[in-house]
Amino acid sequence: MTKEELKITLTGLLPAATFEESGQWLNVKVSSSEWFNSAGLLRNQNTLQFDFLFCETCVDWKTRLTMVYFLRSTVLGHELVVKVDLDRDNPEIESVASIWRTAEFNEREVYEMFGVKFLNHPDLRLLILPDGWEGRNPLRKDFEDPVNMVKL
Amino acid sequence: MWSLNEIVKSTDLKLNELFKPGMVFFIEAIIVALLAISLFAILGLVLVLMERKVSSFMQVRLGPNRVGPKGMFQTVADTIKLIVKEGMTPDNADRFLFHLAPFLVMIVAMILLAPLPFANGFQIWDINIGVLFVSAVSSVSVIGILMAGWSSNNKYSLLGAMRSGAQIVSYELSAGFSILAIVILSGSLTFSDIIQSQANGWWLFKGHIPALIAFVIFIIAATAETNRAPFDMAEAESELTAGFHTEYSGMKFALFFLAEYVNVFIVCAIGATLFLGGWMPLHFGDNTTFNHVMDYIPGIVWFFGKTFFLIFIMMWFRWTFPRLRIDQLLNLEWKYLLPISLINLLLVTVVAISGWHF
Amino acid sequence: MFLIKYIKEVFGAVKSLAIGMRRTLSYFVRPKEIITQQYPDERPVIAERFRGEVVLMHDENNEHACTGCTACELACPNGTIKIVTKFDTTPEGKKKKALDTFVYRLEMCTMCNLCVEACPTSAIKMDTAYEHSVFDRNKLTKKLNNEGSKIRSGVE
Amino acid sequence: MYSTTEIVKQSTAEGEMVINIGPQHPATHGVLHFVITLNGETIKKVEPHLGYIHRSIEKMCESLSYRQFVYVTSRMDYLSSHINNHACCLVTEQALQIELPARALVIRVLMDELTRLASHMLWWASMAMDIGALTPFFHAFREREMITDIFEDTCGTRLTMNYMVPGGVLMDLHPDFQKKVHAFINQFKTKLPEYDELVTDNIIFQNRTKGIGYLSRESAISYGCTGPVARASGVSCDVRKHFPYAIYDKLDFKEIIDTGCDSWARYKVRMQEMRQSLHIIEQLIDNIPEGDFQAKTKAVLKPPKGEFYSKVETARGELGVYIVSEGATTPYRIKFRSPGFSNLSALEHMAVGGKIGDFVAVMGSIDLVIPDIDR
Repeated sequence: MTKEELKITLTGLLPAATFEESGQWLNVKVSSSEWFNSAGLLRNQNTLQFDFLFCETCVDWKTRLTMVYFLRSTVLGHELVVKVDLDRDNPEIESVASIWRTAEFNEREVYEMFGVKFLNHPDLRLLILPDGWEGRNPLRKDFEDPVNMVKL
Repeated sequence: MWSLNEIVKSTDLKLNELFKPGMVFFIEAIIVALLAISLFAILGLVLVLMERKVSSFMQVRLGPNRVGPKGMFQTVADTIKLIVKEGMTPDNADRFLFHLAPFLVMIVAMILLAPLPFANGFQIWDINIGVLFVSAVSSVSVIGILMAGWSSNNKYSLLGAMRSGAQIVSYELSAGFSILAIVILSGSLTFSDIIQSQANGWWLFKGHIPALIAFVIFIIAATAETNRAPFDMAEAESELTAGFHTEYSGMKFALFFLAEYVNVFIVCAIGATLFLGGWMPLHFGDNTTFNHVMDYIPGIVWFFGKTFFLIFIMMWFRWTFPRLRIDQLLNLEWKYLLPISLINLLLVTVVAISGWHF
Repeated sequence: MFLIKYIKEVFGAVKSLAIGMRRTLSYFVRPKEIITQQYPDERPVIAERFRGEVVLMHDENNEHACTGCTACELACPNGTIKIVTKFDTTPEGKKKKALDTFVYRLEMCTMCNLCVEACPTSAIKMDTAYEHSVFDRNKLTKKLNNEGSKIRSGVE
Repeated sequence: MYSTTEIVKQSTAEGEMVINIGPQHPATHGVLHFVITLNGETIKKVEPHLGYIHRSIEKMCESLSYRQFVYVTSRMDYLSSHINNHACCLVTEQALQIELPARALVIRVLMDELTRLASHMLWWASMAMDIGALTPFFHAFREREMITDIFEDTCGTRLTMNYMVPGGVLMDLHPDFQKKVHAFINQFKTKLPEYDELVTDNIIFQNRTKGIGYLSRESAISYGCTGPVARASGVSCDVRKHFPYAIYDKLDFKEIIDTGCDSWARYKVRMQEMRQSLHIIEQLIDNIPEGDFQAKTKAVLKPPKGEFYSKVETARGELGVYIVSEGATTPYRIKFRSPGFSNLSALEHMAVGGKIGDFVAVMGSIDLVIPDIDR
């Protein structure tokens, strides 16, 4: 499906979502409360079939956090980017590990790097960082570590 | 021409002239022990170097070539390094068993040397149940391995030891059956008799296809019994790091290492004795000229030549094949080698009874 | 039927193993295939583009082409290069920025070639020296400009 | 990651034991740590603990300019450093809309495919070593050495190249390049059958890999597997075919797909891919167009505000580079979607129920490169 067709289909499915088409792909913005249900729709809807979550990450905008999900359909070949804005002080979002298994590891990485709490995640622990790093989120913009970070 | 047999006899006579019979036995025991230990030391040095050279040539590289001419003293240097190294004992290890295990493995290897005929009449103990003795004692070494694995207080060691136990117990069977094939053909359990029965040709050639099958099975079982690749489940470097001797260091590790090579030597020597005629030169039926020429090569050269040929085959296996998995290893024994060797034993019996062998 | 399959299986397995053993034996008996390079005796051939370390090129008059513009320092991703500048007085009596010390920290260098690309006067290049091991880390911090060297005339 | 006390505290059922594979272990090819729950020799649970060589490359890149951050990515998947660099250059070129000269494109594809060959060769060697055959390791390194020599001639380095720069490549090809590649192709074509004799046809190797580490098509997609791991499960996911970059759309090559879903299928896919890479190199090596090897670019690269994503097919799978640009000289946020990370997450699914020996075989077949996982 092209960007336009995708947009038409998605407007019907997700009435509350907002769209942006300037980039490479169609960007869909949904609220964090709707995200889990929308994800289920995107995955299972016959016309969409986004079965492949090929990248999941987070961006720190200093005032808010944005979760970015990159979806692809291995059957139909189209791609979509979903963005969810989160409160920076208390970021919480529903985990999608039950829909795409790859999200389990990616969400653990985002959890330790950005401090986003994933609700109903099967095993939300630190994956990469060693013990004692809970609450210190290295990829946030205000992270400071005078010992390990060398400023040039 | 000098022969080892005469040297032994004349020494015995000389000693009997000089000392009382009890003293003679004591002195002879010391001489034998010294000879056995020096054989062990030389074997360790030679076989380790041989293994490294064989592997390096198969792997398109040069191998050790810095210490001494062509790297000949590499193993000496390694031994010195291992002696100087600190021998560590892990916390919570069963210290008694931990220290005992390498010596047990070594002692078993030494006992196995007793009935081996190196040349005509050059044998420590020509026991009348030699073959039985060898197959009985060789399975004791697994106790040493189990001890090492258990006492190390290390899960890798334990897994390796358990694998080794299962493996040696099962491969004992087919090794026994293939040895039995030769016992049936020659009609004796004594090593010297078995060698004498091969005076007119080795059993490998005389015994037709059943002997050949028995030989192949023996080589496979021998490789498995000495825990060498592709059956090195007890060590399995990429799975269990070093298996049962993970926690050993310094000289105790060297003892395990040495015992492995000595065991290889012994099983190959047994194979050479049973199937290739031991020290008996290559004889072809009644071709007297040929047989006469062959007789000029001393028996000990024949013995070591054949043994080292078999050792080379085992090294060749090691540097060619990937490792089996533990269940495949047991499948191979119980589903393939055991049935085949049982049927083979039947064939051998038929051949022996009807006198079809030469 | 079962027996034929069984025997076939055994023979297939033995054959596949024999093929592999033939291959290793063929290498065993052909020592001329050995590819070992005995390094300290046998020096490896180093490609002329090999990036071993950064050098500041000096000519026979002990002159280099570095103007002290710090373009390399800015281009370096890990702070390997530090340019210390001074002010020279030209014959006309004008003050001019010039290189004082070219500090190069080999232990931090990743040989990415970005400094060489950035240099406007082609004063530095990558050299093929590769035996850098020393016993003291401080020895890896190098001063690249020779003692008493000065900028080649005409280089701006 | 756990501390040791926590590992001990983990409750295990009757007859089970916890064993640590790694961080230092011969089969993990680097510092990767698995906590494995065993029942006898059967694996009940696999838990990867990562981060032993985490350098936070994403954070580092936030303070490096668009020219500088390319070199860091060579250190991610060090076995396909050309391809990583390619991905980073692609995203910058896409943001700045730089048109590349034809020669640069061909050089890039040639280097990528040589890298893929070198990487697969190393994988083949280490997989055989994991299974227990040590000899193939040296045989594969003999041919790989020829490729690294080719790289050394042209790029000046052997492992971490930094040869591709935004706008093309750093230096022109070495005059001997074509000659040496031809020599390599000839040598490799005679040695590939030997590889098969030593490992592929070996009955022990086949038994060790067949039916081991089953990963169904659905699981492969759900776990986000890419590259040979997914293609061996029947997922068509070759970026070179589906989202062609450089000149891959003009080349003749096949996407290798196998439906075996086991370690053996993954092995076969990679062996076939080596032949396909060789085929691509043969097409291009005599047809390198003349011209510039680098497009004219500004000294300081300043992409416009926006988000950019580019993906390439590395030897391990799909590498994605996601850049958020604020119009500054450094990227605001950069994310590497590394193939190893997703492939690793499927390891537990594949290994549970097998033996320890199987675990090693599975780990070998998914071709882990630890810096690629940790980043």
